[in-house]
Amino acid sequence: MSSPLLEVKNLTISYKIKSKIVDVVKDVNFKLNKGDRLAIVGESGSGKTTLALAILGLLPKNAVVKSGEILFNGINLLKLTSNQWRDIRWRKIAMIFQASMNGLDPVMKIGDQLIELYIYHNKYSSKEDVKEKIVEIIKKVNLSPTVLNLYPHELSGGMKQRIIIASSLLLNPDLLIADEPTTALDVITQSEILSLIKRISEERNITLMFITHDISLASLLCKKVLIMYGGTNMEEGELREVISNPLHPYTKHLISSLLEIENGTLTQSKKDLSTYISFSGCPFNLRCPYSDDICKISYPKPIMVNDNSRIVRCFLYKR
Amino acid sequence: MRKNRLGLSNIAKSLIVIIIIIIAIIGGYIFIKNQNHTSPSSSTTSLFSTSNTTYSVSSISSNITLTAGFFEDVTSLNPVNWFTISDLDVLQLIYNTLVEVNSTGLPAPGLAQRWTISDNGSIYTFYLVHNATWQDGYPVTAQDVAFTFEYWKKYHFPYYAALAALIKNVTVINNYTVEVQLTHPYAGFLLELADIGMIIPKHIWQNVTNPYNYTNLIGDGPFEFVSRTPGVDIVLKANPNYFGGKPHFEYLVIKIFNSVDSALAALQSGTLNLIELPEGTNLQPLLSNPSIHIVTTPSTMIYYISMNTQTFPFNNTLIRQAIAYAINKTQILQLAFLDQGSVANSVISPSLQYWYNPDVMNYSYNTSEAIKLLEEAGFHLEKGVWVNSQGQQLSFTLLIPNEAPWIEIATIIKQQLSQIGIIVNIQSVDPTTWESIVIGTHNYQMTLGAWRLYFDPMLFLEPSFDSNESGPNGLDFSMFNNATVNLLIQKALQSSSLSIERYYVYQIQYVVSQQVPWIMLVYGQDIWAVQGFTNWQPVPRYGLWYYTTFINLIPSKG
Amino acid sequence: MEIPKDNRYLKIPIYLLKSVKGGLGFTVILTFSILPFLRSFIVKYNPQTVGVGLPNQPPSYAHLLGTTSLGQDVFSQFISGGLIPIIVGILTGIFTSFLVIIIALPMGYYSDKLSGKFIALLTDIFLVIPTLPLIIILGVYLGPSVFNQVFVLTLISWPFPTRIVSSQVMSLKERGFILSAKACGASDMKIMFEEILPNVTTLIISNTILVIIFAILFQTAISFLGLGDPTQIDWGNMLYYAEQSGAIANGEWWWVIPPGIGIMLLAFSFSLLFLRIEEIMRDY
Amino acid sequence: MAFKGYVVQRVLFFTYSFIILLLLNFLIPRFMPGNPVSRFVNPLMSPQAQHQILEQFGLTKPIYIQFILYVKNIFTGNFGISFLYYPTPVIDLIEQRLPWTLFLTGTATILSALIGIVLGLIAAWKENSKLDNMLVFISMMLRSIPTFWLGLVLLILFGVTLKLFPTSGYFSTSFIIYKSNVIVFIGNVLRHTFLPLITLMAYLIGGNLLIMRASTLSTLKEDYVTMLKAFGYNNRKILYSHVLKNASLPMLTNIGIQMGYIISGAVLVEAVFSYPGMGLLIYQAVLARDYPTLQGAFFILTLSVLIALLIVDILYGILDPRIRR
Repeated sequence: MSSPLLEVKNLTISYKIKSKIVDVVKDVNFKLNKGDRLAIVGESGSGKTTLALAILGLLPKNAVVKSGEILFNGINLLKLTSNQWRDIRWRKIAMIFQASMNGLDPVMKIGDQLIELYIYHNKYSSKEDVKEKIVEIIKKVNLSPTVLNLYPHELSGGMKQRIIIASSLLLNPDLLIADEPTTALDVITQSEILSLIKRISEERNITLMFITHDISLASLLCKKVLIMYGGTNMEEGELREVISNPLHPYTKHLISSLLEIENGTLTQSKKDLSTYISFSGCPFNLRCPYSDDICKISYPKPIMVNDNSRIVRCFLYKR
Repeated sequence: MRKNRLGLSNIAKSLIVIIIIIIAIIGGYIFIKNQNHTSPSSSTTSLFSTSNTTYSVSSISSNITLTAGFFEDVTSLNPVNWFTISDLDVLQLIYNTLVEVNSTGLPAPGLAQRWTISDNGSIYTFYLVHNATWQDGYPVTAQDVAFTFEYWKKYHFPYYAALAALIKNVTVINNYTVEVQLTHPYAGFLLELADIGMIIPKHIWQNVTNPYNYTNLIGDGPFEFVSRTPGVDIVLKANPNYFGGKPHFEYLVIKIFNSVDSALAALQSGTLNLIELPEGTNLQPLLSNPSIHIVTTPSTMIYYISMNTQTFPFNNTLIRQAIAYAINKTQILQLAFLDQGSVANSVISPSLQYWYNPDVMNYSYNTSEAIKLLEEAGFHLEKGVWVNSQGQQLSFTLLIPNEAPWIEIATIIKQQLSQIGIIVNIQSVDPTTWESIVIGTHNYQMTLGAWRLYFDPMLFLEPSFDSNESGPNGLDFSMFNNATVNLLIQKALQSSSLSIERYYVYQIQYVVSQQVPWIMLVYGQDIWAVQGFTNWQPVPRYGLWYYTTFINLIPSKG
Repeated sequence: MEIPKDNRYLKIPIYLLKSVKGGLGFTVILTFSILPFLRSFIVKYNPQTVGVGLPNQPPSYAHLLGTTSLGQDVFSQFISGGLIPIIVGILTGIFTSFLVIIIALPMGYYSDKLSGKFIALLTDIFLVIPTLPLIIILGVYLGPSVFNQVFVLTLISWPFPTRIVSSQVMSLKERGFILSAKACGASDMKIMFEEILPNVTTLIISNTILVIIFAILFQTAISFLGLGDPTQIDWGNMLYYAEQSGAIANGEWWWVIPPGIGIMLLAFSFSLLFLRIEEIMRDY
Repeated sequence: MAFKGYVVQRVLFFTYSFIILLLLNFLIPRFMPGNPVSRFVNPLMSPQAQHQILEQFGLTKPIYIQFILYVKNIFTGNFGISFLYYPTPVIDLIEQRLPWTLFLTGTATILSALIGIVLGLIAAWKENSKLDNMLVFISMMLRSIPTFWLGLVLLILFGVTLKLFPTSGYFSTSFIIYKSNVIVFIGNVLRHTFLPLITLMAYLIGGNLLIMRASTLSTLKEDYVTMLKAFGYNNRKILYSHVLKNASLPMLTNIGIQMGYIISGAVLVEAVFSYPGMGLLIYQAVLARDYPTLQGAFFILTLSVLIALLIVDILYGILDPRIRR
């Protein structure tokens, strides 16, 4: 096996909020091989979006990377200069945001924005070639080329998301991060977008990192899953296995609530955020039915189980 | 690079294009307008011709400009339908009057080289100079004089009603002799003509249908009208054919200044040659500038307090006298006028030497006299306030225009009167409102004012103190009603010689000073700043602003 | 449904004073409002008394800021001159915010109805009228007095904050808690004044401060044009007298500079308060 | 199309405002105390003479006839004859003054907008840096300085003491008399315009900078800015190609709203620098109760503000495709 495309090692990121420092991502570890499709599942506030932003170097000003590294093709992304980023962002790593609906400049035509993007990264291409290429890609995402002459506000949310997907294909990236790409879309559009992402990543052999709060959506796209809670990776493994045999109490909770069809989502009031993160023990221990004394004191370490195919972060599994 | 195709460049480009368009349009417009300006009239050809005067400087006079300053722009430049004193000041440089005044303020030859007066004082015969011409080449003749006099009678021009009523008929004896018969003897006739009697050319005005807004200014004076930009400037050009001599400069530009400050700044920067500054201007910085000359000339300006003599408390002569004693005029002169002027007593200014009566009541500062008079008037002090037996307090409102020097003077008066327990409230309004109250309705208690007197004192005494003039819009705004003064005014207006008129004018001054409808404060002084020119001869009332000054002024060397 | 009550404005005074900006601004304003009353302890000259010194004298030990053309003490005038701008500014601010409440709430709340549109139209028209010419006309018409200045300035300054507040009201009325209050049958009046008003109060306060700054600057401008009450001592009047007597061309800086600095300090102090309130709105 | 509807709506607003202003414009001057003759009074002016002048001015006619004449005059583009500069037609006065005021205010508005936009953008991008704090401090200072006082100080410093710039007027008088070439003339005009322009701009730059800074800060929080960063664009590119355009839009509206205010600033500046523009004309017309000039000038001034507003609105419509409400 070759070296992984993306490797996140011991990554801890904290935010400074009103002179308090809060760890949002804590000691996250995972690997992503070329061609893999990994789902990162977790409820809101679990640090998954921060993780994605960190990979693209887009952390907000009040965020601090405390420790760890993000290796992309062996390069530590956390140490890049802004010039070096230019070669990575969108050329190597593209991202579809949760808020991609608002991700387009409202006062510029779609076509112009795509042309601008392409020319920025390929300085010496002729305009005709670029147009041709863009029309081709627009067709690929099932849109009519006439949208190129429209402004973002004239498109529906789904159409805008398709434009973003198209733009991510424009430069043939190695890694595509899709952060909740279907939130705020209706169910039909949702499945269309997901199947589009799936089709494209298969066709072009793009490595995919799919971030969602909905494990059922993850199952449509991905083979592997990483469950996040409280800023860290709780469980990792083949998606099928994880669903059929959840090891971590949180995963069990997630799956059971899914089965009970409680809306498919777990909402947690944001007010709890600080309570569990400032806590030195296991972040899940307050809600964990198996909570023990040790869970309140020390932070669990990831443990390989089931012939190293699964990684779990829980004191229930020792050795 | 295509990179810059979008974003910044779009906005920036469009904005820059807009700026350029705006600047270009406006700039182009201004320039074209200015180009039109620069070719004043058909007489441009004479612009570079050397004049025929004997001074050696005349050879360079063709491109010398005298820039003068006015604080009040002219309103209506029309020799018969003018409105303001500024108008008159400019018009008198373009149009001659039959009679002028000499440096003592008495009649002197003008367009008429001499005149005779019949024994009863009602027939005047004028003998005109023979070499006067209109600026379009026609000679000035007796026809023009007769035409002008009849023109005043024919139309209702604001300032000529009195003259029109006075003139009975006009006879042309020959081309250069004209005889005027008055309805009654009036010695002031000549002086009135010297003030406002500008003669207009018959050949032009006889065809005019609406003389009220006719703007063609062909005159016979030392200057020709070139252009006028309202609020900015008036440009006049020397008349090379003027019978009294040609000025030693080519153009006279009158710039309009909005404040003393901007005029002083222009003086200091050397772009202004001649201006009259108001009394109370701090002259120290100008005096230290070697190129600026300060010339003070006697002025006919009088500054006074007027009181409404029909209402409490000023319907009592004793109160008016008491106030007159309680005001320290010397302090007012020192502070508000910076000693530029002199303390006043009579209503006629001493610069009208012939008419001024020095022996009038002199209310020199004397608070004990003031207190005595107040007590005599039935007032007594009660907790520091003067109260009379009916319980009325001696406090009143001093209404002033919100301009210099009124606010300063009012502040001083308020302070002086408060020292003897008289309470003054100052109310200041804008000048037009002030005039509509004081002159329009006379609905005030006390106010401050100033007049610039004409050569004929009756032009001022009659409207100001004759009780016939105390109605709405009348100028007897102190509502002064005194039978003696009324009678004296009637006599003065019928006098057949200047000395008889002077007798009555002396009497009027005395009675008015005794009755004090006005408390005379200060006689003004004309302060002129001159730079770049020498050789001036002041004239009373006009100071340096008289056509003779402009004939005499010589550009200084360097 | 949760009803958000925005009560931050109640704490504004505390937050204001607790910060450097707010404290500094407040101190300067307070100083200029108190100084006129303490004047007699600081200088022996009455600001209006003429001839306490020779006219047009530069600063000296006896007259710290020299004298005017009437021989009045400039320093004494300077420390007395801040009160009227402050009074006019604050009164204008108060009256304007009343007007804003009365006009902007219905204007935003009924923005879809004809009445709301009509008020909006009127507001826009007032925005278009050139301000100063109108001030001059009204100033001449009403005559000079502090109250008239407040009246004129209020008349001029209400449209701008009204527009800002009404657009905020427009966005608020679509929010859930307003819709639910409506569904509960609350009257329009009740919704406007009990639900919406508390949520725009902070915005109104910050705009009021802007109006105060505007009023202070324009009050001095009115005085400078000679349309003020010349018997009052204020900084604008000082500049008016200075200009009338040629102090500027004669370089009498001691008479021209201090009033301008005073106005600037005052307006700047209110700007500091404004800045602080903006911070409070953002952070708390 | 939506844009067309937007334009129609703006034009409608324009028309309503126009009609209301027409009425106000007639009524306001006539409420002022005093009449145009008051200013002319001197010892020769008898009540009869005053009446004669009023008659010449057409003020002895009943008020409704005056109103009909006024409306007729407005629609024939003739505002009557000035009382103050009798018998100059008001339209000539306006023709003389308006270009200068437009030149001064137009240049000041556009230049200060450009400077405000660039500096505001930079300040916001470097939020809380030393540069940002300094720019904010300076612009707050500029906004706190009374315009006319700044004018006076500049006048003392550069006009009177250093004599670098002329102290009054829009060009030297000599140009009225002697011909000169275009470049010298333009140079002279620019020298005369410099101080008033700087004074007027000082205030505007302060406000524009603060507004631009605020609007840039809120634009920077928009999602598409993050997206543009993810696209790999460098800061310059993001700032100048995208943020600038989006953040300038509120500025544009603001300039429209400020228009009436800018004209006011111009009145003070004109008064200080004796720059005979529309502002001074109005000021003098008010003091002299010159109704026709006052009405004409006020009308034209308001009309130009309305037109500027219309241009700004339509420009906004062009620049911002979202406009349709």
